[in-house]
Amino acid sequence: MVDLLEVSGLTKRFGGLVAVNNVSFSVREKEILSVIGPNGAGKSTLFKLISSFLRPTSGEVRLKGERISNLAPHIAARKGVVRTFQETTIFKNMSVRDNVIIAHHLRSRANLFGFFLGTVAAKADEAAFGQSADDILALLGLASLAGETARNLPHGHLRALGIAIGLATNPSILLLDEPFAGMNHDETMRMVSMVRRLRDLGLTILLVEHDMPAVMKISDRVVVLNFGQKIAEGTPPEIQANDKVIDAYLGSEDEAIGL
Amino acid sequence: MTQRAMTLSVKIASVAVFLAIVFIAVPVLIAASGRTDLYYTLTSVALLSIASAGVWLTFYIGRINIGQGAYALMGGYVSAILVVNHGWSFWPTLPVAGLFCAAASVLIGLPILRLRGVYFAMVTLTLTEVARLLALALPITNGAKGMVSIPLPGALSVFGLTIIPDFATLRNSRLAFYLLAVTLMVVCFAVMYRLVHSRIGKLCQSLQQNEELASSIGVNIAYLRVIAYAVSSFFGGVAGAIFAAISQSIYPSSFTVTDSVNFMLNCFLGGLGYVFGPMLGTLVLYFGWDLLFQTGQFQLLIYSGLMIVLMLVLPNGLLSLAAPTRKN
Amino acid sequence: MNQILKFVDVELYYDHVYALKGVSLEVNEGETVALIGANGAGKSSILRAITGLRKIRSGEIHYGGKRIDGAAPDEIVKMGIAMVPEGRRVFPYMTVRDNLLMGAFTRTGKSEIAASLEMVLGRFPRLKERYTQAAGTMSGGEQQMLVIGRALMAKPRLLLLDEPSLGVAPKLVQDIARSIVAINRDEKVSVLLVEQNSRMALRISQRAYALTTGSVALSGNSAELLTDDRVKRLYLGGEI
Amino acid sequence: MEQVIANGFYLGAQYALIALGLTLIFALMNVLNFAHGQMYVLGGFITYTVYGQLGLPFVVALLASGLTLAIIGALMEKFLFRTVIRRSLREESTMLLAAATAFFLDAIILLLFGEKQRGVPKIVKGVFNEGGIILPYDRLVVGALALIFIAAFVLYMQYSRVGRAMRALAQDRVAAQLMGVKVDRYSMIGFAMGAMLAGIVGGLLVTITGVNSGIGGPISIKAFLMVMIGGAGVVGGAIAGGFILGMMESVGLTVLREYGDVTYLVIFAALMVFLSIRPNGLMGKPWG
Amino acid sequence: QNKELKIGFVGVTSGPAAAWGTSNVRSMQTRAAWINETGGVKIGDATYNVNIVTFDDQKDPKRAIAGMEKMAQEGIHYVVGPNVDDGAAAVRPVAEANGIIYFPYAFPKALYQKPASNAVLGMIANYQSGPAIYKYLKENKGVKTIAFVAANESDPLSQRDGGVEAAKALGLEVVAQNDTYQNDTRDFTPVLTPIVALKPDLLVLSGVAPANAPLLIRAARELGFEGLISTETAQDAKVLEEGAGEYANGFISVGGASTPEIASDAMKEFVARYTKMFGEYNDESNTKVYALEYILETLKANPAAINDVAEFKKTMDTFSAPNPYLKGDAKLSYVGTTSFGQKRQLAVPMVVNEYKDGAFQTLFVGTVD
Ligand SMILES: Nc1ncnc2c1ncn2[C@@H]1O[C@H](COP(=O)(O)OP(=O)(O)OP(=O)(O)O)[C@@H](O)[C@H]1O
Ligand SMILES: Nc1ncnc2c1ncn2[C@@H]1O[C@H](COP(=O)(O)OP(=O)(O)OP(=O)(O)O)[C@@H](O)[C@H]1O
Ligand SMILES: CC(C)C[C@H](N)C(=O)O
Ligand SMILES: [Mg+2]
Ligand SMILES: [Mg+2]
Repeated sequence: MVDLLEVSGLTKRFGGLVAVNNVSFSVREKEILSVIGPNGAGKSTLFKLISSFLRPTSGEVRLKGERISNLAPHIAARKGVVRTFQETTIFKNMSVRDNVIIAHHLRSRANLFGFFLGTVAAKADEAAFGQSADDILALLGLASLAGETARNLPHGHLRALGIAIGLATNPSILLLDEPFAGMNHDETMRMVSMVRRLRDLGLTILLVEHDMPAVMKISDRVVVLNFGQKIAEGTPPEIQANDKVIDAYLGSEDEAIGL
Repeated sequence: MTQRAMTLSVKIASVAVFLAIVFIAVPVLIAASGRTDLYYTLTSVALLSIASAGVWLTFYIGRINIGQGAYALMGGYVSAILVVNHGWSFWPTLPVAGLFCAAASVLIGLPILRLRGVYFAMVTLTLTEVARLLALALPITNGAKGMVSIPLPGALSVFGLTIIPDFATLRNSRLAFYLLAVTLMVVCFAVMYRLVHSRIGKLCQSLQQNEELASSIGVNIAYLRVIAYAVSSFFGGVAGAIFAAISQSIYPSSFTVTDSVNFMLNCFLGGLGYVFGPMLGTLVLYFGWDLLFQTGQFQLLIYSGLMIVLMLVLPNGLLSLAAPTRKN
Repeated sequence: MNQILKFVDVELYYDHVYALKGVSLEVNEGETVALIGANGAGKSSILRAITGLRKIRSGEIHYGGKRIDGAAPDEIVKMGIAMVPEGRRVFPYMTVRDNLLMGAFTRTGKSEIAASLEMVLGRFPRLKERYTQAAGTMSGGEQQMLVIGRALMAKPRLLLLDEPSLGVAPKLVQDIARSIVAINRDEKVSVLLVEQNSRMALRISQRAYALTTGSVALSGNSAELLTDDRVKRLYLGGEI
Repeated sequence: MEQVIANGFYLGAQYALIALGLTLIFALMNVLNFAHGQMYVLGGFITYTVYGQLGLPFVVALLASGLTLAIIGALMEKFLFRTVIRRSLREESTMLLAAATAFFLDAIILLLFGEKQRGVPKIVKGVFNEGGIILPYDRLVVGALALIFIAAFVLYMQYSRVGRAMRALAQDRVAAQLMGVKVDRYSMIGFAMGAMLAGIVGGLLVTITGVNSGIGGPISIKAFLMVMIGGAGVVGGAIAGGFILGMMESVGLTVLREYGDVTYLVIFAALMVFLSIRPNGLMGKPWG
Repeated sequence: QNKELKIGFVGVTSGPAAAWGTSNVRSMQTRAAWINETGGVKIGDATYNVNIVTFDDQKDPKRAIAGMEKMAQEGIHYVVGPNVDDGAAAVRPVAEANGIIYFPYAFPKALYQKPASNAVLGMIANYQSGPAIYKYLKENKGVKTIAFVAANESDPLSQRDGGVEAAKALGLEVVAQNDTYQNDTRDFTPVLTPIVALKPDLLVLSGVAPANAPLLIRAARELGFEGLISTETAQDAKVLEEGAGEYANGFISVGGASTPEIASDAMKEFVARYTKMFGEYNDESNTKVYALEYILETLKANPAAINDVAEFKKTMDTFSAPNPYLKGDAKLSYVGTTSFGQKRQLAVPMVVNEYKDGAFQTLFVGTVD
């Protein structure tokens, strides 16, 4: 397997706070890699650095050997690195379907002027995106909600829509920030198999999640952050047995409360 | 399919009716009633609605623009300076004024379009004032004394064929200005309509609703913002240039903060959700003031009172009456 | 046992779409009741209906024997119902202290409020450490503790919790779950808990309702539901 | 130079007080109150009438200004802004309402009080003149009063129950509602307080700068500037913005006079550059 | 039954400059009501009641054009206003195309010089009164140094430039000429601090709005300024009294008619009627009583002009009538030859006033040609 994404010595400071501290790891092609850690450990910040939403204080990110830190977010997206947001982030006043259609932007062959004039290419784009959007919505079980205004969705479906938007950009690596938050077990498991299917289709996936059963089930490897630093890296069983991780993050099992 | 064909034919019919009204019915009615003063009022409405359309476009990308007066002023000066100091014919100065404003707006927009909400609103408000102060201070604008006695637009001919006659020789230059203004208005709103109903419109909406997400799906938000702003300023510049030609003069105070605010209000009144909102808004606000002129000292009271009532009844703009939108 | 909360045939609409359709349920005094169900089933809508954030279209909501549907949110808070909303919603630019004091907004009596403050800080020592920090700068887990503490400051008889484990690290989820148990036990507060983490919810509650698309599909004793096949399949998952 | 600093400081105190009410209303309702200046003018005219015309004590006049405006503010919130906010799709729509209200107040003020500039007898006579600083006593008094009002307001917002509720309301309406805050009532109180501040500062300043029916609009715009410099919706920002603008004017007018009449051009341009660099003002929150 | 004679007004009666247009409108309305009450005005064979048609242009040149169009539509040929430079310039095409003579209260020479021909300056321009005032002060009060301050707007800045030129021509030393203020300024101390430090003999408030004048005076005096203060436009005594109190004593400005030394009985009655009608007199109207009087008197002199401004223009060159507002045998006539090369100005007496304890006193009366 090849390393698709390489994070080396990545550090981000906010004033006095070091949110991400000298973190290095790499992601292989067609891998599902989870990043876990306590609240405030720097996971989302790490994602923002990788997707160029933030500029690192030091260190860098490489995609297939090419440096992609310090770019504008839309350029990173163009290169195939796309993130979903931890906060439910959608285009509130558009329909669910329009949300997904617009997210096909990167795939369009016509340019702005072409859109304006309504050229053949633009019309073809239009038709293709509509089709693809319907497919994606069906895949994520949102098809019945296609016409609903996005702001009215309940929490769980918002998360799914966020993923649909990410998918529509046709990324080579998708960064999912807490995609299962607010989903019940059944839904989580459906999403898990969906994400796996995406991986099988050739997508590489980076995941931040607090839902441990899901993480352990889905991940090829896990990276653990604490106070901005990487404290462990390994396969799910290795992580589950790691004392440092249990201490900082997982906690020991407590039957009384079902955890 | 038949449904679609139906709405299409309805659309074509309403466009035809609209064109017939502005190009035929209005002049005929004015001639019949002898109300020639209405020409100027309607010309103003047309021009101000072009400038307001620009403001509307910036609303469409999620920016409250109270700086359109600056570009109208700039456009007016560019045209006036070219005509008076450089002997240009008026016609080429029209696009040049628009382009000049668009170019200027790119330079100004790059830094300030990063601002949002009220901050952007305030910076553009300041911009209007900066434009006025610059017009007072720069030598090329003739400062406080303004530029007066600007000649009327001359003839425009292409390949020896006179398309537009010399305005100075016309018996009714009001009609000529009216036709010029409404023609430009029609073009401007056609462009707007097309913009909004193409994918660009959706992209603009995506900016309005969530810039971060837009950039995460690969939209070059900075570029799109600047483009929209440039188009907006182009409209402002063109409107300003024609006003300079009509009044044959331009002063630093020809377009002020009040105008910028009015452009914005026109958009609100018509409805931010409708392409033709600014046109209707301008008509009502500008024409309304004129219509109330008989009420003398109570003019402002009645005018503002009506505005408040309109707002209470139709908070989403006049057009929400015809095309209601759902609010959850 | 005394019913503290009772829903009779409640219907709730957003525009023309129903979110709740003939929901009936009850919470007894001193009980912890869990509400589980898929996304969009209407769990949050139930809580919104109780607090008066959304008006119901038909049916009745009784609290302590009184009908409360139609009352304004502030009146309902005064009656002793406190809610921890979905997505935390701390007052981000206010200190931890001011956030907590806001929780006691409807109460009078300086010394009683001070006593509640002591109680909350005792229960969540982390909040004491962060006493003067702006709430918005705290970590997600800390914020979750803060909003629970804030709700307790109202000295409620009924506490509504909407997905308190959302986005919280496992270890903290445990802390929070233990706190809920302790609050229910020590402060004699009845709890209505909405949770996606059904296993946890069923463990710490006495009874539970499972919702599907706006109506109650299953209800009963939590311990029994934990072993119910349908529940296992839908909400707990067989293997991990 | 001492004189310049003293001028700037006095001006700043007065500006800060003007900006406070505006920022309060903005924070609570997300309404950019275009009518703020008109409220200020109305306050000025009430003090003019009560103190200047009827000859009642200045304090009474000031109270009357504050009270009347508080009532007007409350009514405006209840009957105008509340309805529009509730019914409109985009919250910016209130800008049109605010502007219409501004015109309406302008019209009423013009009809009631006429077109002339008005002034009242000085509240204190004499001029302080020492150490290179010249400051009329009435300015000292007004400046001090402004500082007192600012401090009182800040303390009230920070430590009182009502103040806390209003801050909560500004940060999260729904959460505030869940705390038992009557959002409608507190919005009304907040709006009334913002209007009252405008009325009080109008009454205060009429003793020094007089008042006329036309200055409402310009005052609003100036207040917007201060609020933006400091950061919208933040009390500290309004105060900082007021003092900064006051100082910039005072220093600029002295330092830049050699370069011709460019002071305000420079001030405005500097503002634009500043905001481009700090998109949320000095201490503002994103989005305002 | 009397016929109706409509006379127009297009100017500013709301907003920050409301006082300018309001003093115009009210003086016209007062006079019209007076005429109508006493049987109307006889022009040629017909007797007319005067009807004043007003349009508030909100100080916006674009609206001013609309106003002028309205006047044309109403068949009006004589319009008073606009009040500011840009508006006066903007309405010119409409006025000329529709045969309207208008009487701006704005000073740009281009409005009154050929080829322009339909504008008649309604008052004394600053470039006419300024030199006279400076000369008087130089000779009588020993003024040697002079400082200017103006609002950052077209009208005041133009007036300042004119003033500076005039002062230099008189050999005065101009010590400050670049100081400007935003028109929304409420506290002038910062503006005046550097100027007062220069200790000029005379401080000129160029084109100052009546609302700002007392504030400027007060700030200057409180900063310890001891020289003279003057302006070239009309002011209101009450406003000065309320805003600056005794600080305003000695302030020099330009009036037109009502100072006790020169006012005729007719002027006194005018003031009384104005006060009765509107509650309070505005001294700015002293310069503004004339426009309507001129229009009516000229029409009387040549009734053919009632619908034909060419006739009006012809009459202007030779027109002369008694000035009812001044004691003695002052005349109404058209002047402006020196300034504009044609008679496009009302011969309003140039009354230079000095404010003293709540009223104006005449310093000297000059004329313009
Ligand atoms: N823009 C910012 N300015 C200042 N501090 C920040 C900023 N963004 C994040 N932080 C801080 O950096 C730290 C890491 O935050 P981050 O959002 O990456 O945590 P996380 O691991 O995603 O936590 P969670 O699981 O709760 O989402 C936190 O302490 C946070 O407060
Ligand atoms: N503001 C709204 N406008 C329109 N429909 C809404 C609104 N809020 C919720 N709904 C709809 O009501 C239904 C119930 O929503 P609710 O938020 O109660 O679900 P939930 O059970 O809490 O889901 P989740 O677990 O995802 O939070 C959903 O179908 C949702 O689409
Ligand atoms: C020239 C001006 C300052 C006079 C002013 N426009 C007026 O109407 O009084
Ligand atoms: Mg995170
Ligand atoms: Mg929910």
